[in-house]
Amino acid sequence: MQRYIVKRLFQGVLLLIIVSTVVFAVGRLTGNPVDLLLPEEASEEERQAMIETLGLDGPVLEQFVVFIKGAVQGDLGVSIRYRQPAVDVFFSRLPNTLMLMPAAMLLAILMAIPLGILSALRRGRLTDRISGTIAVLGIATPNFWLGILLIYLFSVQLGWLPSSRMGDWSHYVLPTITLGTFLVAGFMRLIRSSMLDILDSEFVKLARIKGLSEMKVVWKHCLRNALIPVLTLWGVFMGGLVTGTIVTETVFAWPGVGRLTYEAVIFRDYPLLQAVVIMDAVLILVINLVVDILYAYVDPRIRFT
Amino acid sequence: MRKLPWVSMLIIGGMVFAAIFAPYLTPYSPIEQSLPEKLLPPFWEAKGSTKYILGTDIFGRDVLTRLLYGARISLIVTGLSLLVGGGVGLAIGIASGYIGGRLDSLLMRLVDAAFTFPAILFALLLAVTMGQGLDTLVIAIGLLLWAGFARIIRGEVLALKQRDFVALAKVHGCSELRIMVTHILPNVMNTFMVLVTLNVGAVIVAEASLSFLGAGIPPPTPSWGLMVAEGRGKISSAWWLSLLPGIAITLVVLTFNLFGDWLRDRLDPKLRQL
Amino acid sequence: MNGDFALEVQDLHTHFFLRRGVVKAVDGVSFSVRRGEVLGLVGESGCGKSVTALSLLRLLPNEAARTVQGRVLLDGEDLLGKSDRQMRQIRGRKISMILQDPQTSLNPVFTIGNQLSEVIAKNGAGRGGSVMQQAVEVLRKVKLSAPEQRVQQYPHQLSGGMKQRVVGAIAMHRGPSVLIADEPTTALDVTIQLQYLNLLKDLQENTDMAILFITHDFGVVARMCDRVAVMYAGRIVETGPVREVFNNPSHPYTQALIASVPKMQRSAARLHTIEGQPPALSDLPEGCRFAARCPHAEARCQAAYPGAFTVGAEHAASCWRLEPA
Amino acid sequence: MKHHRSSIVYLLSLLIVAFAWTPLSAADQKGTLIVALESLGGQSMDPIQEGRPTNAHIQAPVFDSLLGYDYEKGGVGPGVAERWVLSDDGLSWTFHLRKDVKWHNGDPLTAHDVKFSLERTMSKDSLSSRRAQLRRNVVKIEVVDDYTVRIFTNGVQVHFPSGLSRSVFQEGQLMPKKYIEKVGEKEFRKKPIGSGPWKFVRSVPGDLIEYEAVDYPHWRGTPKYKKLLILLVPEESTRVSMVRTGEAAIASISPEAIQEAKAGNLKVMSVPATMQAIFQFWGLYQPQFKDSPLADVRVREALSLAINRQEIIDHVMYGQASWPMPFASFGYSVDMDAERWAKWSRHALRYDPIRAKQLLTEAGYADGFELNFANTALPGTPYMTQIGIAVADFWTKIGVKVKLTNYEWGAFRTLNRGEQKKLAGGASMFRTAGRPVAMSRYNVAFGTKSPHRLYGNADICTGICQTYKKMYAKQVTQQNPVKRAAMTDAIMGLVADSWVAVPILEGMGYWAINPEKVGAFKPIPGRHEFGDVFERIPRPEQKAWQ
Repeated sequence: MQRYIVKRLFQGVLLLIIVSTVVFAVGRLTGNPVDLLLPEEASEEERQAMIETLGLDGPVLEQFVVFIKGAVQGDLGVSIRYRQPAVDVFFSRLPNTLMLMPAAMLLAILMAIPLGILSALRRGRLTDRISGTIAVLGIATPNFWLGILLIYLFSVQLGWLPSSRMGDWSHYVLPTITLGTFLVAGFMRLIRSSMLDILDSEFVKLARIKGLSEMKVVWKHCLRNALIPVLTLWGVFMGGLVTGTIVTETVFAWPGVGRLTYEAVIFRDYPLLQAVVIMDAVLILVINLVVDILYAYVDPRIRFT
Repeated sequence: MRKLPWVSMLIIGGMVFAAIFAPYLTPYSPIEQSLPEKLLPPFWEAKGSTKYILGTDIFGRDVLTRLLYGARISLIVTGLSLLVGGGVGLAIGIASGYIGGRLDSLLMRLVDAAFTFPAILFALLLAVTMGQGLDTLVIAIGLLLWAGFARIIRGEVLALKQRDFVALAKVHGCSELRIMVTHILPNVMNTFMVLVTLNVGAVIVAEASLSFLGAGIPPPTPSWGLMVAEGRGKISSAWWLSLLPGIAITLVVLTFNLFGDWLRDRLDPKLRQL
Repeated sequence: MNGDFALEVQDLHTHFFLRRGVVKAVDGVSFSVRRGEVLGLVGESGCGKSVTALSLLRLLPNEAARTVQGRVLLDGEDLLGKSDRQMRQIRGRKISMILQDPQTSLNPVFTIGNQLSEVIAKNGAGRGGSVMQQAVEVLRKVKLSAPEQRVQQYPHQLSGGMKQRVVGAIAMHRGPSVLIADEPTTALDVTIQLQYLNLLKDLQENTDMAILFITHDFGVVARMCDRVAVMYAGRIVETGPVREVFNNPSHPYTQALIASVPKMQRSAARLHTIEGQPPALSDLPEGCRFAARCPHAEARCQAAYPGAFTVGAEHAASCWRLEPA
Repeated sequence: MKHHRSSIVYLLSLLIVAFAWTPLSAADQKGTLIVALESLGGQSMDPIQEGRPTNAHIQAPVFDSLLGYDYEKGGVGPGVAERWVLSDDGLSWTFHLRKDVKWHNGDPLTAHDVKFSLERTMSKDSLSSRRAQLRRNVVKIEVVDDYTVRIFTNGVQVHFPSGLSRSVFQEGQLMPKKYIEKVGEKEFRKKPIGSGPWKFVRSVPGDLIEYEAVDYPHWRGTPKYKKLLILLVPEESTRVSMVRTGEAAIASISPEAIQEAKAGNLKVMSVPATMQAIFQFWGLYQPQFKDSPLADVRVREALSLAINRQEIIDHVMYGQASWPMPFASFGYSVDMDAERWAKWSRHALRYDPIRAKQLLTEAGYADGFELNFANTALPGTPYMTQIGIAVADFWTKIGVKVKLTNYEWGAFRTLNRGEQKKLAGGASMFRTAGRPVAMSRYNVAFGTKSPHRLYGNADICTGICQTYKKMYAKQVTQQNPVKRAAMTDAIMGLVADSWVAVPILEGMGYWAINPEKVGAFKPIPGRHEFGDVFERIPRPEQKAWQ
């Protein structure tokens, strides 16, 4: 297990190097943050002056060396737009996203597990069809569209919930639904289909032959196995979740990392972009590592090989 | 097995029909403006007329016409990006799975990296770097897809590799490339097709999301995602602008998913966990 | 009725109702097993053996499968009339089963001990030390090496043979009247097969547990069983004491099956194979179901299904050729 | 960890300040004014760290500027300096300061602060957008007395002062010398103080900035609200929703959202003449375009005549835009004959497709030609894309085969660097911001070393390029206002007749306002941003909307 974690960590570092090199390269292909910091009337002279002030005047390779040197020491540069250390900017926004993501995940898990199990148990019946339709609808509805519709319906028309920004619990409702919907749908389908496989499996038969109660068969013998594919595909869901936060945070003016990511791209804030991508990658790696450990806990076949 | 998904096939057929014959189905151009006739509601609303059945947009263009042509754009974008992303994924999956060894571990690390890196960010970066356009969009969405394809195809190939016919082909002295192309490829095509149909929805949503973030198909080309994005600020004054294309997206994605489910059950039931 | 029968199955019909038609997997099966007796149920794969077994336990795989007719008397009580709750009380305690594939019949995510403890707990805890100690005892009984470690282990850490012993232990722990063993050795190595069969025999000794032993292998039948029932296309075609049936197979299908068993003594001899395919269970012929493959088929074979004709003590077969003149 | 500790210290000190310091008399200041904006820029409160117009939103409440606004007409007016005078030799400007201005910590604002501020703006660390220009133009800054500053310029700089008003640029923002020297740059950035009518309270990156009104009469106007909250809400539909639900009182919007806002019973305010949308032709002086259709001035004029500007104003801009003046000029522009140009543009910029076709035929392009058109929208005016689409459509209607490419602004800006390869020989959308002095904007477009250099570059400069160069050099050093105006008019005529940079319409800044949350107020003409307006906004009970 320890060797496994060390191996994963090593792979993670490798991934980080790949990711940061790619970001560094792609970010610099065209577009210059200076152009976006200056008004359109600015002359070439002003432009040069600002390039020097921001330290963007050296050759790209030199900048890369500077970047890597800093990165190793945990310094990812100063955000061009915010004039603050990029890592600080990232961490000032991170808690806000970390409030939203688990809420969405919790919603997804709380809804997906019972629904997925129910529809697998009631395969082909009305319950199954209704929850299946909801699931596909959840996947099919673009979440920015859903967000806009929710705001219009629940804030503007009904006035029940605030339309945006952070605040008390009521501010969490709409963004959580918007962000969580596709997860609910994805999880649910996954749990349903793996439940179907498991319900047909020999060990469930044996559990029934033992004379165990249906509750015990479903919640003990099936659920844990049904969660395995969810964990396997966790990486894919994480990607979707990050995408989801970019869109959701934009729609709901949520001051989180997703919105920050979008800004960093649009404003070519290289240091911030690098920081955000690298920190995002670290975050995803850490979460994936936790999931892997969880996975090993759930599935002993992984743990002991 | 399950009966044919008639409703899905009908809707998909209708979409393809609309995409191909859009110019014959409507007297209007999707791009040409008629500013004085802007923002007319659909015909059943008080101020609507049957001239523009689903109303007009902010430039006075017929919404129905743009929806029809939008189907064309959606299909082109979807088709091309699945071809590019799926194709690359297929090639990498086969090479990685069949050749194995170092190449396999290298390619699979790349796949891991792709999953670590939020693909939409890449797409955004690309759109911002290369400028908006069909080519950018196709590459961006392709980047979003390949890793998933590669991983699943690879798994499939690993299983195929053990099968007798591959050994037989080797005995007959087929080259590795030939085995990959003539023996492995046809055998993963079912899986590939299922993956393609299951991803159509994801691609359409991705296109729409990128358009929403201002990195999709550039205006004035009608794309459903762009139409939603353009109309999103007008829900209470002109609901038809964003609601109709939104419904179109949802409907088509729903349909493709149902069709994909059916196809998967037909061709490759073991993919059920996708 | 003979009170000695642990299990009596009468005219059992289990059908699958599918879109393309009704598949009559079990179509009028009757047999009985005495206490302490081993009945072999033999037939080609797909003839309905496993469905029969699952019908007895009321664990048919999905909703399309239904037992539509018949009686299953376990110690004289009809299982088909029981509620789901009552069935749960009966399963494991009075009737139990060993599944075919040891690789998949244990839950991969729980330890052996954990899975054993479920049946131990059902038996009422508090007898003879802690649950885990009991589990170790149980494993020792099935002659599993190092049982103390095994209880801590997960299924994937055990070999197929060990797993099947665990499954056997689970199935038999509560001392059921009837144990169904559905091809328990098919998935095992040849060397281990024999050990396992001997183990089953040993465990049965001194108990009056009846075993319904399902297999496609006449060789195993000869070793294990007291009586045998031969099944073909959803029906029993011949029943009788093992020796009787072996020496005097009366149904052409039985004859063909026995002929196809390789015999050590005659290793050089050509093995017989049965030409053709069994009929589709969704489209069964009016008459004898073996007629199409039968070397002795006559006109009446096509016309009507033969009744069971007695050919010896407790030995009967369904073939028109046996009709008393 | 360090981060945490410092924020705890910060919170504690905020608490202490809140308890220890109770306002003396602020009876007429209550409530919170909440404004939702699409961008807070870098959200830095240090004037030298912000080079974009967002400073006029978020820094303006806290900081005064050396020169201010003409609140009625727009353009430059008195600020902290009440009067400013050009010396007879034309080489220095003298600024006379108000004596009643004080910093938020109670110190008086003096000429030393002005000198300090300008030098800080010119310093190496400054990101101010015209830092380089200021360094080049300023020779010396002299404190004459506590309330008088003299600035010596490099040559005659007749438009020098306008750059020190937020109506043009932000270089005139005044910062507290003593305070910064005492607490240091870092602390100043965390807890900035200024001399404006609002005191800085806190800034949550990516979310909001909070201000508190000063409790004494302020020369710019004493705030009617106790607090000011500027929220960042990037998504426009969400901003409108917030104003409708009352979560915000005011939100910046684009013309597209006007209908939506009106549907929600909101007031829509249009700030006149904040920008001019234009199209311009790039690099036509380059030899390879000698025979291009666009090289023919008739073709360029035809393209202007093909555009129905009124239709774009009515339908793309929902009537909330006006007929343009000539290139880069506005009704409030100085040094020109506004009346004459208003008349000129009515006629010259008319919609006349017949004449357009005729001109094309004369030039030999009756069947049209291919035209590359780069469409883009500059920050703050997203509706430019739609104007561009409408323009392209009008061109298509007279037979021009328009190849429209849309560029995100950041991508577009790289196109006009270097050889301008992707733009040269084609047209693009652009804009000029609403500024009272047109000539500096002319030089951005036509100067040979300028970013756009539409007439020619340092190497190739013949014909109109040479003419322009000479005329411009004379205009900027002319001290006599009457002569200067005549020269300006001549340059404007030259540019107008060349049809290389052509106005489409005069745009406005748009705001959705919830009339139940704020009372009636007036914006500053030409300035979209509200940083100098917040203190003038009454509460709803003070002055109701009709």
